[in-house]
Amino acid sequence: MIAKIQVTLKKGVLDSQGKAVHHTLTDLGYNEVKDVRVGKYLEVHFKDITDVEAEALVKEMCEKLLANTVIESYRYTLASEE
Amino acid sequence: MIAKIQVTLKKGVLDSQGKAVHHTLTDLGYNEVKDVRVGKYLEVHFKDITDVEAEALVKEMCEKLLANTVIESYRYTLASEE
Amino acid sequence: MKLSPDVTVNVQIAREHGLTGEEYRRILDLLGRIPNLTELGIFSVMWSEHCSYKSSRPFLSALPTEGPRVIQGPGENAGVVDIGDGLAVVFKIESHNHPSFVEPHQGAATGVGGILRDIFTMGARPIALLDSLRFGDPADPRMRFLLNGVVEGISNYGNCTGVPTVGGEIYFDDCYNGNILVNVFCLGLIKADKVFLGRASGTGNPVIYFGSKTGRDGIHGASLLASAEFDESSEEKRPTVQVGDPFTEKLLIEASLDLMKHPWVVGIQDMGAAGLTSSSFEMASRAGTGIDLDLDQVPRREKGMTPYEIMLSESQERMLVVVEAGHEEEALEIFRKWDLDAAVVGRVTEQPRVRLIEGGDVVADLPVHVVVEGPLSLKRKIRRPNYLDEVDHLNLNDLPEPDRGDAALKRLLSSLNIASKEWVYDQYDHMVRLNTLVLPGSDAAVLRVPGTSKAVAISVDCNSRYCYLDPFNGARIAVAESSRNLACSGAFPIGLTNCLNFGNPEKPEIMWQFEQGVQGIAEACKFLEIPVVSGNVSLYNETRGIGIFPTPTVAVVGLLEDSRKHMTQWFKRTGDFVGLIGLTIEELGGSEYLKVMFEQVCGGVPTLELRAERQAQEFCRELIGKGFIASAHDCSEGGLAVALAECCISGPGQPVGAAIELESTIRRDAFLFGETQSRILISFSGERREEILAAAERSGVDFAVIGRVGGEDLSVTFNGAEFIRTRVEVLRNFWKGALGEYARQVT
Amino acid sequence: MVDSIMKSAVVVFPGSNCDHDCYHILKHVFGVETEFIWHKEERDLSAFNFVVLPGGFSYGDYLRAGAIARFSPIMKAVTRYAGDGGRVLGICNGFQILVEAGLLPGALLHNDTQKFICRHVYVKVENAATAFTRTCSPGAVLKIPIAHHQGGYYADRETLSRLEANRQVVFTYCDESGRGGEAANPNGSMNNIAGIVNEAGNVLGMMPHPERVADPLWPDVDGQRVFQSLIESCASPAL
Ligand SMILES: Nc1ncnc2c1ncn2[C@@H]1O[C@H](COP(=O)(O)OP(=O)(O)O)[C@@H](O)[C@H]1O
Ligand SMILES: [Mg+2]
Repeated sequence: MIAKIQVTLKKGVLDSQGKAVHHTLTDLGYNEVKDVRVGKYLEVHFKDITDVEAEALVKEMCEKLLANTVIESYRYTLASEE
Repeated sequence: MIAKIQVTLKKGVLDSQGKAVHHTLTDLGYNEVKDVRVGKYLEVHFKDITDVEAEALVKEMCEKLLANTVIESYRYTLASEE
Repeated sequence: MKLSPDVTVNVQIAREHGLTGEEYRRILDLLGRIPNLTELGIFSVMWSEHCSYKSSRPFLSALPTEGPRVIQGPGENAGVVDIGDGLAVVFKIESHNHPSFVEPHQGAATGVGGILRDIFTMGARPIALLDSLRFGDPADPRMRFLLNGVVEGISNYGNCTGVPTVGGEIYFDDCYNGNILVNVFCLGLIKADKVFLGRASGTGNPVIYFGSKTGRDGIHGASLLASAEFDESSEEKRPTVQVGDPFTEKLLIEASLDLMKHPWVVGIQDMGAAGLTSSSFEMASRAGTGIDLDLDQVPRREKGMTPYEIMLSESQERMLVVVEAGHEEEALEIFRKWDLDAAVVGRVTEQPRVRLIEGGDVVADLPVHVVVEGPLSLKRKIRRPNYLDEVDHLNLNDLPEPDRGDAALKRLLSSLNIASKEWVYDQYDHMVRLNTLVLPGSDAAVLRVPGTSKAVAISVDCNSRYCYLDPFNGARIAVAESSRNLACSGAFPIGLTNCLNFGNPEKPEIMWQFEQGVQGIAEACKFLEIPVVSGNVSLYNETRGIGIFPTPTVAVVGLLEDSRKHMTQWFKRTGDFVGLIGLTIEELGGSEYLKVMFEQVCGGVPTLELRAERQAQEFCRELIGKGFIASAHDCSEGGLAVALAECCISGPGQPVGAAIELESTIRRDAFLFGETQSRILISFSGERREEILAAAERSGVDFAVIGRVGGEDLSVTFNGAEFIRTRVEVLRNFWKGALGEYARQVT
Repeated sequence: MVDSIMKSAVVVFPGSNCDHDCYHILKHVFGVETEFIWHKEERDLSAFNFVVLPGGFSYGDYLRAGAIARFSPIMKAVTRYAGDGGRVLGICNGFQILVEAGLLPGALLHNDTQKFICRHVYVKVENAATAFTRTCSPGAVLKIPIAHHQGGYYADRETLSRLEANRQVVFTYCDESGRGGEAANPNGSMNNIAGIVNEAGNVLGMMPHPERVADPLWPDVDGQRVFQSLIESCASPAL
């Protein structure tokens, strides 16, 4: 089982990295770009556990450690190991 | 149109951040965790362009700037703006 | 309730903004009408404790603020002190306590950003940062998280802006469990005749905004009011923490310093707490003018921001500058060079009012003096707290006197309050800009003054346990210790800045502590002739009725005329003699020894006699100036034994031992672990011995030669009996790794 | 000191913060005529004897250290200059920019400690026959500070063996007595690599900061070796 977790800054929180990357893309001529957001991507691989267990664990781990919930929000999907 | 891009370290490149997070999770008692990988998650929002255009652009931007292909690989999905 | 200017303001809304009923009535009186919501928001921030100093101001007048070198005392963004050669130093310390508790990384980072802006706003190039940190019970896992986050935040922001973090202090005590302290000091260098002030002078001059765009960061009143509105759109709850962007700050520093090379810059001001509100009102107030602000021109990050939100936003990395009319384009050109957002957002007006204009309509119109000088100083009640009667005695006879001191010494060296802070300062770039002559790890940081033969020394200090037991004497000790740390580096003090961290000022006991603390700083500063040139007050450091120990942190800045004559604390050569300046008194009150070995916080605070203090410092400086000595280290937490150990183990090379022989009639643990003030350990070669003894005789200080440097052990015999003998390698291991090991543990 | 015709350029990116330090050492310690070049300038660098990319946090190290700076207009000129054989010294962030720009092989990963590290370390001169080390004795141990968050050198196995075969590894982390290995590796760099040179030998990247130990005001001046070598090899290119 793998949890694929996306951690992003909450709306309204200054995303200075996103701003810098957007700026650079524009300088490189990508004028089609409207906005860029930069966050974290985590893969947590589990030893054999059920979906239900994984679900609960991932949530807890995100709240506790993986995301800084004061300024970040997280989303995740569960998938079975390729 | 949004491109959701995941940039991760290639296999074989030491993911010290993932290792550290794994270590911490184990210390916190999450013994079910087998491995952790940490990468980047980017959202690039486009002004109105087609899927095909977006596809080409995103690939180019990843190769050029968003990923360092010496050490990183990238994956992306395209979605329409919510 | 809707968050828009057409809400009719009433006393209830005023209360929700933190204003009292009486203050609201005063606003109505002074204004002669009901303010609209935007105006109320402006009052709420400008009349807050943070901006108006309404509780503390009456007491602060006790501080001596003048001296022959003082160019600018309290009242501007930072103090300015002349150091000769046409140069001056600009410095200040500021707190970011509460935000750091909520989000340690960003809280501490934005604290660094704020203090940097206070310095370069005056036209100075920031050249040094120091951080004074307080955390709660180390056993609480959240403290480890906070420690890591705060240090990372400072590291990230300071390093990225290219300003070295050259020193600081860290203490742990349960009293900070609910309120950690993050105080950051910054010092900048400036031409003495090129000090810029935050003045909006010259009717018709343009007011230019530059830096980051304005977002909805940290709008406190709004978050109070807004919950109803935001909830119904079921949007993510907007965080009120501000997020810093050190990269933009770096550009801001360079752009501001570029800008201020031009003669057409009239006045400049950073947007600190209360952002655009405080900067515009303060600039107008200092110049006796007014400002028309066109809110449509303000660069924004988010759509649909109201005037209220624009004025109260605490987005970081923003500045306001007034230039002479006709030079707008030149100014904007500089900001373009540095890729900063910038716009002409207003004009200086003759009428002393700030008027906000949106879509051509005036949406707020307030007389400057009503907003800035309106808040009445509060006459807070004062009462001596009862706890003092419980904690003030300590009977040494109740404490068993140990036969040997090795165990206590090891425990003290690995106490987080005494252990090496290397884990922290290794994360700070403390060398960038090539000025740091004495890196972190000695009593004071020493920085050369580029282009001259001078150096400045800086130390930040406060033992809040002393201040809890006796705020007056605790504060005196803070000043004395900080200044003593400078003396040990060879510098003489030229100015002080303070950050007064206290509990809830509405409690008379807290205000008593506050008054005593300020008086203590005042007395020591007067005696040691150190002017107070800037400072910051942080009140309400209290959670669920439990306040922190009074923590009046002081940072003293010193000068060395000859930068080559700087001194460090560690022993240099085998065979050198070890000498002790200052008398030791039989006392253990408030000591780290008492806390670590007996879990007690009580007793009278260590003796500080200011005359002896001054003598000890002058003597130490004299010896350094003459090149007589090889090291100087003051005795602070852990007393003489810890100071000796630090002399052996804190140097950059291999540790070196020492053999010490003491004779005294007082208890050996009090002699070795007591924290009597005004003591300095020095080392010197045999050739200098007679000269030093003669000099001591002449100056009337207490001085004794107590041992020699050398060997692999630190050994101390007391009245002929061995009290301590441990390999310095072992001592070093206890001392060096403790903090890092603590910080790296997970639970 | 050198004769006054020696000229060097220090490139300033937004966020560079060791630019003044490099300038100070070159100009005031070595007497090299030194000029800051703003990154937006697209100018010809051929008049300079060498070019320095200084340390700092160009573009805040956002995305990856050096990733954005390498697109600065000046980097076209730097690439051309290096291609024509001009000597380029990249220190810390400068090294990161050089690898991102592909002027040096490999990449720099986050320190394995996950922390920024600022402290004195020792490096061993693995190749004393380069333009940047020719005044060092082979195997010399230099005391030079590091100050970075992203300094773990990485290259795939093939690149690594090519680097070693061509003697492109110039500095490795070691202890005071010159021993390498885990214990002396501050950041997880492969094979303790602290600095490398390109195949042609005219572009050097190193994580340690030689400019921080080059002013005689301080007791440590090992960093002078790097600048001295560079200056001498520009004055008389043949070894
Ligand atoms: N938070 C910190 N940041 C940077 N340096 C620190 C910090 N805490 C302590 N240090 C440094 O560690 C050394 C020892 O600090 P400390 O024990 O507080 O000294 P002292 O007792 O002489 O005031 C000093 O050089 C100090 O600057
Ligand atoms: Mg001290």
